[in-house]
Amino acid sequence: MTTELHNVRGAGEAGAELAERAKALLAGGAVKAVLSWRRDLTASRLQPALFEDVTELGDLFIETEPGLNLAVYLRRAAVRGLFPVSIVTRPGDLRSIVVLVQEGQLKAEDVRPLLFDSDSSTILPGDTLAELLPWLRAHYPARDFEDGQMEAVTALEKLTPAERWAYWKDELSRCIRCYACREACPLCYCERCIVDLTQPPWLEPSAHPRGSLTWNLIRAYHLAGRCTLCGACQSACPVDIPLMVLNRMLAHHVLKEFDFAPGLDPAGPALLATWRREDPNELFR
Amino acid sequence: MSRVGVFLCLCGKNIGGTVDVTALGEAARQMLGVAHVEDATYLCSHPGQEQIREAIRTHRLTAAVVAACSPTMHEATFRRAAASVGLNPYLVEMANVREQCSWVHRDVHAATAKAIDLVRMAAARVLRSEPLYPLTVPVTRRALVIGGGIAGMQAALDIAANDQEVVLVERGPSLGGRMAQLSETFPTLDCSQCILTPKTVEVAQNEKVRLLTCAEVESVSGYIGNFQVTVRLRPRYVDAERCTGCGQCEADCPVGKSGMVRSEFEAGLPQSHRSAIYRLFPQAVPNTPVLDPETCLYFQKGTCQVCSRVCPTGAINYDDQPRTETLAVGAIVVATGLEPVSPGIYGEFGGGRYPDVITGLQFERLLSASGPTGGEVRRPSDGRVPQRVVFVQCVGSRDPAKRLPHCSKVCCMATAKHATLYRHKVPGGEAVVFYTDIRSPGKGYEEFVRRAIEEEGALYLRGRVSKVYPEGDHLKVLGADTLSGEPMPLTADLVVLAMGLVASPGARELAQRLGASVDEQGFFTEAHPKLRPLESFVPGIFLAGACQGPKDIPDAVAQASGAAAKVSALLARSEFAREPVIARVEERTCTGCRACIEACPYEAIEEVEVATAKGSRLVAHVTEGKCQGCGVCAGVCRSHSIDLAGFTDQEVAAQIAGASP
Amino acid sequence: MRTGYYPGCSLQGSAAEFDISVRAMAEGLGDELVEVADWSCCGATAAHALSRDLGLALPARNLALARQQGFAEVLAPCAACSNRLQVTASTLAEDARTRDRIEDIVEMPLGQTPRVWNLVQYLQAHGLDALRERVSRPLAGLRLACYYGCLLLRPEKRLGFDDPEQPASMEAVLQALGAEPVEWPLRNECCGGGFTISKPEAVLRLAGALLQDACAHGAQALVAACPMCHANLDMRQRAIERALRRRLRAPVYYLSEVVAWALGVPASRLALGKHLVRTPEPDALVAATAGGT
Amino acid sequence: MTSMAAPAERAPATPGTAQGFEPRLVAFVCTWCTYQAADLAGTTRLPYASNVRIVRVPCTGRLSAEMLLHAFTFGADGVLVSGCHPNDCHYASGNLAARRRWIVFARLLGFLGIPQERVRFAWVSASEGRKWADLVNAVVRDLQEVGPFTDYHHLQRRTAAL
Repeated sequence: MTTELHNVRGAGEAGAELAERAKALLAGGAVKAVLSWRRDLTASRLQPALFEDVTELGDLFIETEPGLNLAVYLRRAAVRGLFPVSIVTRPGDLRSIVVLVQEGQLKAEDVRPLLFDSDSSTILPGDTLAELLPWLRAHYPARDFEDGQMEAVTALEKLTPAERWAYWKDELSRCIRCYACREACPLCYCERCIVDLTQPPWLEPSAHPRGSLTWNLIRAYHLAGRCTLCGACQSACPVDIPLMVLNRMLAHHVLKEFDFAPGLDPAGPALLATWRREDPNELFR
Repeated sequence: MSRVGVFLCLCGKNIGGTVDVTALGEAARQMLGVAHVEDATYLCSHPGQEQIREAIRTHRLTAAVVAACSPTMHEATFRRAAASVGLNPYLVEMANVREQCSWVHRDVHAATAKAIDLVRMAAARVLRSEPLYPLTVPVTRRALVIGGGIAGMQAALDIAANDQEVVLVERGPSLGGRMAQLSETFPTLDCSQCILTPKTVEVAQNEKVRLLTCAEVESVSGYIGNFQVTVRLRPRYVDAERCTGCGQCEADCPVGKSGMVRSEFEAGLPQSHRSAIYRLFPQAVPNTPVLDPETCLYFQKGTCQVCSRVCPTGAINYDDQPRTETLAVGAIVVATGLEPVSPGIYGEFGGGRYPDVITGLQFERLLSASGPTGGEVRRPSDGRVPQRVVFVQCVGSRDPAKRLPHCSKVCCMATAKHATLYRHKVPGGEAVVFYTDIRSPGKGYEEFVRRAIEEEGALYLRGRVSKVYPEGDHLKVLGADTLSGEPMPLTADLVVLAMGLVASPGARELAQRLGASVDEQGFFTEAHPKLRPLESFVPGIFLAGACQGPKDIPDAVAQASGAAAKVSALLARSEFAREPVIARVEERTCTGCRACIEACPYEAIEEVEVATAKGSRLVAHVTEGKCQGCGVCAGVCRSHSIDLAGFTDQEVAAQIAGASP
Repeated sequence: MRTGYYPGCSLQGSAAEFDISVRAMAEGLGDELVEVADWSCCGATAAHALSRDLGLALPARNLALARQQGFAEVLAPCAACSNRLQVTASTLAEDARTRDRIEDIVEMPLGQTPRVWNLVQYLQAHGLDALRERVSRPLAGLRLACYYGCLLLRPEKRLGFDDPEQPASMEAVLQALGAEPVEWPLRNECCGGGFTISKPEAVLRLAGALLQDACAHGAQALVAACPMCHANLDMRQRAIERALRRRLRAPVYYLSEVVAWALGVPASRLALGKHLVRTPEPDALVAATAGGT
Repeated sequence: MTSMAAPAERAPATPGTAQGFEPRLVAFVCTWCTYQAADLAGTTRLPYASNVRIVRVPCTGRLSAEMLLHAFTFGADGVLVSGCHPNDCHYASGNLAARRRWIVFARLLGFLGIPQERVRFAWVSASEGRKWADLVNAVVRDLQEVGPFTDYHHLQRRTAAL
């Protein structure tokens, strides 16, 4: 059964190991199910799948490209019913799980994550947050801003406000307010999203550019100090709005100005709910 | 449907002179929900208020906007007027068209235009307002005072004087605190014990005061008017009921005879020692000795038991156990006091290694008639009477490098007192004082210092000492006189360090249990540095004495009486009313992300479990008693599931929208 | 073990014997010192007084070089150099904005800067027990006065390996070598270093007090770990003797010299002869005392 | 009703000012410090630009980003947030919590190309009536420089170009 796994996309040998690790957890009864991807020959891309039966694990694949973050399913009743579950993650995904724990949306013991690191294309040892956090902390946030990743941000920052405004006006004018970005984000878990609040109507619901501007602005703001740059929102966007440029810009400044990086400490503070006396004061006259 | 009445005040010419009130009235009539508009020369006057009451009655108004002065000025006035005719006071909104309009703009057109906007904003807002009712919180009419020093005793006695119950919790075995260790007190030089003892006796005898010694606050829950406090009582091993305080146990204890345990009360002076079963000092209240298992031969080696053999009443009980007691109180006074910084952190003065370099508190004990030397100033090392004593001030004060940047306030006076008393006791002796600045504000204080310099002949040198080290059987003191700019190396027989003062040990932990905050030196933070110096951030928890910052005796006593007055005011009624401006949670949409819990400066929000269709989930819950109505929680809530009564999203949004025509 | 080595200017000039003995000592410890290629001035003692950024940028360049060249640890024997390098490293570590600014100035990434050691820290890191084991010529019976000076210990917040007011780290090293460190109060008092050119008479007074105090407490020689201190105590000792009208002739060893000696490094590999006060091989001193002279 | 048609008095307009343009400024201020400062400016009769409309809240920490955007949506050309100085907050630390939020929010607005002149932050204590008056004048002058926020107000007129 594992032989089939050798053609796992991008994962190479890691795929076999992953299946074994998942199998061990499932067979050993440590988890009731495994959240991963399944190759569906009829579909163009891998499909998210919940494996409850060891024998099905043969179809288990790793999506190595950034995209769907499986952590988004952890708030589904169907999945919660099967806690503890194992979940296959990339670093950004795993960090979003840490944030979920930190924000009381998930108990650490309910998930046994398996972490795939595409840089080394290996499955890291350990299947609990406690075991995996040291590795995350050793590589992040540094990796978030490695060469190249900040290019789009710095390029925009070099422009004049007017030019930036024109750029975003154009980009955001494509938004059709489908909220796919929200649905794809494991951290957009509000029972009632602010955009659905009608009294007062803080955000204009209609898809005119101003409404879309405020929506995208607030979406990014509500993820400040929380977004772990998994990329799910952008890959879910049907009109290719470069949401990650916003997210990464904020992540970068949050790190620079508050020395804060999310998703590395399940017991850590929430950026916007806390403060330090030495926070920068330049903005205020 | 809502009927808003708009009342326009001309305030004589103050408003009417700059704002075209007629135009304002016409504009107001057009505004959404406005059913009635009228103006008056002085709305705040009695006829003016009557006008408002009348209009509310006759026009059946459901809300009112008063365009007049600042709400800081007359909001209460107009709300009272409305309430008197049955309109909920929180449905009266003011438009500040005087301080923030007519007085700051000269152009009538511009001022009028702005006034119109301000009235529209107020009207829009009040349409979204809901009636609010003052919160009443029940009050447990009993107070807890933590700390049995002079401040704690004063607070307890003053509260008791108002016929209110007090529980006084003292960590040590008896009352008195730091003041009990002092020899004389500045500037009058009256004996500390002599003025303290009557107070301790008064506390012990006051039937409104319940005294718990060897007791520490273990946990605190609840909020203003309704605290539950768990107190842990350490075993005393002596039955207070049976003990007659004869002191036989203390006298016969072999540990005492061996002299191997230094006395904490004597500030650890080498000349001093105590028994394993002891009283801090002869006049201690309560007078029952306490047995210290750490040093007791029976507890350490299983032998001895001398004390129980010699005790005429069989009061010794080696099986005494720790116990806890939970108290219900309505208010808490923190009076945990201070302690001197340890000289250990000052290597340049020997870091406590040189026997003849002692602290000010140790010098107090050398001066004290009840001290180990019977009040004679003798060197710890060889018992000789020092002929030259060098006093070094600001050791552990005004020293940012040691993270002790604060002025300890009392040391200048204490040092002047030490120099004076030393000169009294050793007439031929030289007293040299190295000071940074002499700070002597206070009645008779400056005069006292001057006397020390001019009459007692203490030599005051402005400068810090860089090093002290033994040289033969003397001490070399490397000082400097910064006024002459000369180094001042001196030889001394005794060096006395005026150690800086920080909060007493455990203050930080206690603050955490209380939900209060402390600064870097462990001193409790007051609710407002100028206007609320007696209150902590936590409603119902007050501060007395040196726990809030270094204080001398009169200041500590004054603050204690002030705190007691506040406590008595709180406990005077069985319940108290407060502004209903507090946060409230919409449980349906709260996701329990904890942001508001982290953001609340008052720890007023906690997680509670609520039942849902799918079972149960955790949501935020506001404790009314603790909430101060800042709204920081509402500011961080992404789903806007927590809102602030009186400043709701709806009201603010309406007000913002109202700003545009 | 392979440690980066930052000699600095003094060790290439007036304190050449310090450089020589440090290299010999490291060899004796079985450690390889590799000089940081293209090292430049550390900025001591003037730069930080002129401009904060200059005072940080000069050491920062050397830290960046050391990092590029793959050193995790760097030994800077000169107290002034190691002081500037350590102050800079810790400043940049805790202040991201300053670091960005300095990175722009030196046009090199700073990132995780290497750990910088002065001579005492280096020996501590090496482990005093390890040192004790390697001692082949214990300095038994030798009474030495350790002199710390200022730059070695301060600012405490940045260096913090010993209490500047009651230092004991050098004594610990000497004990490991079997010597008898004397406790003398002035061991951390000023030697007048900064005035050596501008106000030599101050140096004579201050350094003079030090030498007398050390001798008064029974020291046969002093031990220093800073080129400036050494210059004031050794080079100026004749002038001091004249000023005090008193014969001192107190040898002043570099810490590295006594350690190297104890490790069995032959005298030929130490340049004790470069000292201005005649400085015998340590065992000669021991013999002298044993001989009761 | 054309409430904004009227000119407002202020220090002589800076050169290059869009002639006759009277910006709308919505100021969110805290009850304890800045609102009192505005009152003080009144009691001391300090004239300043009449373009400002004050929304009073207990603490700057009460404000949410949505509120600031709401002001723009309802025609403001600029927004001003002001409260107690960092260590003077009536609620201990509400303004410090707010400070973080506004730093992040301002970053975002700036990155989207909204000129910083349109969203301003200041600490004004109850005793700083003069500072309040000067602040409002300065902010209004800057807003006249950058002109009306039609960019934003008219956005919704343009239908999405998909």
